[in-house]
Amino acid sequence: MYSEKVMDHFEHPRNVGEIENASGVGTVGNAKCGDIMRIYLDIDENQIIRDVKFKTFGCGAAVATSSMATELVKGKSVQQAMQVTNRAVMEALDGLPPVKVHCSLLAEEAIHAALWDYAEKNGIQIEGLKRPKTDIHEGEEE
Amino acid sequence: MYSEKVMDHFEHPRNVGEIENASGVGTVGNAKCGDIMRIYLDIDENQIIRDVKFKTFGCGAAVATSSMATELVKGKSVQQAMQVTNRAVMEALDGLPPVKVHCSLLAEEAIHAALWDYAEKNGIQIEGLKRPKTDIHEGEEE
Amino acid sequence: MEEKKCIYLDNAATTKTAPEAVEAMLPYFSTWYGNPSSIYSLAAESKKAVTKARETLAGILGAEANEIYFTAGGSEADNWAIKATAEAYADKGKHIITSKIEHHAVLHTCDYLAKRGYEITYVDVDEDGIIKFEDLKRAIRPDTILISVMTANNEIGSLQPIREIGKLAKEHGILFHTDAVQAFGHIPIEVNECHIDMLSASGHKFNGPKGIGFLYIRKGVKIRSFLHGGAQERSRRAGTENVPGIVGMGCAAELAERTMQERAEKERELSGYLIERMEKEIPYCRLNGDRNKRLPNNVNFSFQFVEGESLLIMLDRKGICASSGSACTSGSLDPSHVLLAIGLPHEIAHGSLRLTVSHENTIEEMDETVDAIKEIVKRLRDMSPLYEDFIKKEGKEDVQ
Amino acid sequence: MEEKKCIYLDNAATTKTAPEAVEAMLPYFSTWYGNPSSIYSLAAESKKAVTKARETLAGILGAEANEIYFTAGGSEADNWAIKATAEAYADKGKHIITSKIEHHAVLHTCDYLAKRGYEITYVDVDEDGIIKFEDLKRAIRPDTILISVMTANNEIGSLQPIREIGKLAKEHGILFHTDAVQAFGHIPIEVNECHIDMLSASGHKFNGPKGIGFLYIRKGVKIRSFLHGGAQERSRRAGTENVPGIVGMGCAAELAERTMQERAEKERELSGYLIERMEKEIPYCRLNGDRNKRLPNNVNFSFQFVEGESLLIMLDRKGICASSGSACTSGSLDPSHVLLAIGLPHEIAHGSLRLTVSHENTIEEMDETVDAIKEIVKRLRDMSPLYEDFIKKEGKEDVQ
Ligand SMILES: Cc1ncc(COP(=O)(O)O)c(C=O)c1O
Ligand SMILES: Cc1ncc(COP(=O)(O)O)c(C=O)c1O
Repeated sequence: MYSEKVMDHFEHPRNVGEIENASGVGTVGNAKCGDIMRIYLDIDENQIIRDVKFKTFGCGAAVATSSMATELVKGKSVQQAMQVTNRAVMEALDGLPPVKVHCSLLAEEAIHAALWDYAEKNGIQIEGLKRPKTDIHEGEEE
Repeated sequence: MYSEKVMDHFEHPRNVGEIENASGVGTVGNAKCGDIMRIYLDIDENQIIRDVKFKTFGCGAAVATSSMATELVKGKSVQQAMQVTNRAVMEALDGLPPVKVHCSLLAEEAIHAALWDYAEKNGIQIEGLKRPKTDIHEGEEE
Repeated sequence: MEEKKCIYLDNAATTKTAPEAVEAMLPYFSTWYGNPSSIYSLAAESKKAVTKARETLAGILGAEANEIYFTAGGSEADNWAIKATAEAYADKGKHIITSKIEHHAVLHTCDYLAKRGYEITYVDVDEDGIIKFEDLKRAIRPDTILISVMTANNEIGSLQPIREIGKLAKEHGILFHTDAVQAFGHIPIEVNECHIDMLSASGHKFNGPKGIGFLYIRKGVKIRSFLHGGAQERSRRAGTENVPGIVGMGCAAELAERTMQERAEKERELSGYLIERMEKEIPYCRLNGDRNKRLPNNVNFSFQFVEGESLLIMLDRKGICASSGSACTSGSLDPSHVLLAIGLPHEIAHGSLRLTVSHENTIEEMDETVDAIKEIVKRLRDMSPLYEDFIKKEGKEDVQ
Repeated sequence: MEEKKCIYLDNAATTKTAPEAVEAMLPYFSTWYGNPSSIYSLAAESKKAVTKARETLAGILGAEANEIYFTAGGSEADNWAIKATAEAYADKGKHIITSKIEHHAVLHTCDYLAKRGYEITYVDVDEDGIIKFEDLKRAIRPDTILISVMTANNEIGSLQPIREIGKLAKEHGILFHTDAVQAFGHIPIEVNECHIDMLSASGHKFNGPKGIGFLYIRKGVKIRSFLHGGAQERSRRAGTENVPGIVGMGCAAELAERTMQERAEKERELSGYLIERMEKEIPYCRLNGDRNKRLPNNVNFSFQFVEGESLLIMLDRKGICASSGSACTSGSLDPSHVLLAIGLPHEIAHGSLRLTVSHENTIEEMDETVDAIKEIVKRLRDMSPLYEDFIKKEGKEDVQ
């Protein structure tokens, strides 16, 4: 069902954990749908992501996309992190089953939510960043 | 599907053939339904069935019931022959599959038809004998 | 019962499951028995096997794998195709066209719909059992939603002009379903060339196991589920997959495809030999079905003055397995609707015999069969009042 | 794929076909392959085998052989029972009662009917997953034609009061159908004692093959055909009989019946041990389903703060095959309708695990399984934001 990359990131997730006094924290998803992701960012004064951690409640794909997303933004600038799309996460994982594509969207949203928190706390604006939905599944119901 | 008795009478039918100048001949059934039986009777002056022959176009059960019916009436008086019911034929054959019960009725009718012919030719009446239907399936259609 | 020698000539009723197919099935009973819907690795094996079979079947038809839906056999495929189409397209119309010589799985399904407000046109066939194409054309109406005509008839083997029918249906924007239960695995079929929208097949008719078949449904055809429940078969046909059955059918299909040409040649040789000897040596008999446009393995004769069941039983006593019309209708008193449709009178239809050979038969078996039939037909005629009348009336000599 | 050691704990999804059943099937593929509808001796063997299986199944239920109708599985049996009854009794009424925890084969069939003018009442269950009998009683109306309540639930194993339901239905002159797919072969069922009019079962749930099942229909029940065509199954279910499947299911049923008591005892021992250790050793977990009125082989737990699929995949990596809700619903994003019906909040329902043992499992395997679950649950909680919040909010210590 899952690619080897997904299985690897699921079984050995990178960057699991919390960051105390993080520069930004974002939580997206909801338990009703079975996926919640939280991302902690530690960003230095040059807007470089020094460290990143995540916690995820969800399926294998949710864990793997969180793990991959953190890898993709770690050490990058805030602007570079903004370029990490769900597509990039999926590609880095060698693809996801169609029913699991929403997990990669969630990972993108989680990064954005954490960046938003960082921007708000520091009173800055990040180009292209929109206020995150508190629940990314909002407005998606039929 | 068939009892051993039926198979025996089907494979080795007794009394197959014709009787020239028979005392009575009866033909029943129709080709449309796939069964035709013809019975020839040779009846002596004491109303004893001296000989009997049959020809049948039909399934295994039709052949076997014809054969058994001829055996049951052979050597009997006309009155005794009147007692040979389809039930008696079936019992003598150790039964028939439900879809084949009509064959035993046909055999009874064939005997009756031959007796009727005999009675007509000789201007006598046989107790309990009714004019045979020319086609026993007449009036049976839904 | 002891395994005794028998000459099996009823391959249209069912075939021997190929030992290769049985072999292929075996691991999926007690080793890789996982439910393909489960997510653990054990189940991945059965899922993979199902996918492989689906691809094999699709490949043979020139279709996509996701256009193949597994069913419990040909009857379910026919019921599904017709009932679900009728329902899905009811707002377009309620008229369905089929032929008079379809299998009961199609005819009785159409009868069922006829009682529920649908109108069915049963198109005639000619004396060779081939649909009257002009009649079919004329039957088309603006509210016609489906044409269902079989690829090959199960009793007399006649091949229907499905390519022309498919073209016609397409031109009129009407769906085309074909019951290819007798044809799949025996003659080449290409769903795109023939514009087939739905096609039914059944494993046990081409040396696969019984109880498994499939319905091909062209992408884009709006069709409802027939069995509701789990999400199997892309939510269109519920029920835990019959993994061993699917694997067995896939293996048999692959085998059938690979050996089709040589099998057909062998079958044509055998059936041709049967036809030739019977026509030459048995008087008052008639070959039913088209002499050329027929399944390679099919031989169907009517013998005047003789009833079919008697013939069958006597053949069985000689170890020869044959059939008189469709296997499904045995037990019924009516003669086959197919033989009546090609214009045989009832009594002749009652005296019909179907022999369907396989490539495993031999010429020696054919000789044995013809000799047996000759002897039995003579014996039955000798006790037939119809034959007696015929000889007397015609003043003919007994030519038997 | 190599055959590797695995602890199979998903016997509610499907079971290993018993080697005895496979053995029994084998001759019917390539030796006695005749079509049971044919009249020659070769076919008599397959007919006999089908009859024997029918008698075995009937005997187990206390039914008559001619009340057993073979189908392609549990889903077809459920679809047939409900759709055909709905049609046959439509003039009496169009109201059907079922429960909220039926299998999708029943629920989706009811949904289908609901869209076609039938009214369906879905009766609630209590927190143990047992139907609220008083609610069921109150749901009965003059136009109620059918009550369909399963014998045992496939996810949480809860046994329904079918004896009482049967009595109630009979008193009101309403037909009673029960989906016994999970129960048949596992617990005793007697159709007369329980006033069951129709009962569905599926071979692969009791160590028979996949792709074969049956519907028991009490004599006198007016029911229509579902698959139209040939005259098989007393003209009620068309299609060439799946002879090997029928034989395999018959053999498995006989085996299941004969060993039922000892198997159930062994299963109860194993499942009881699992439940005991898990409840004792894993915090924030909950046993779903009734503690006593449950299938002997069923264990269903919810683990707070943990998502089911992750748990399953990690168990699979350790060679343990389990399930999270019904096998059929995996792939879906919604948590199981059964777990929601017993009142679990969504996030808890998402964290459920079903372990269904067989008598072939061992206590050592149970230990290995609990150890694995403990470790995995801890790992998943450590990366769960829900658990993080819970610990922080409650000011609790991590008790894992
Ligand atoms: C309670 C119940 N009913 C019906 C079914 C459907 O049976 P099958 O998959 O054999 O069609 C299942 C199993 O999937 C089941 O557990
Ligand atoms: C032309 C045709 N259609 C449909 C069927 C039904 O197939 P099955 O018996 O496998 O359901 C048969 C065979 O019986 C057939 O010959």
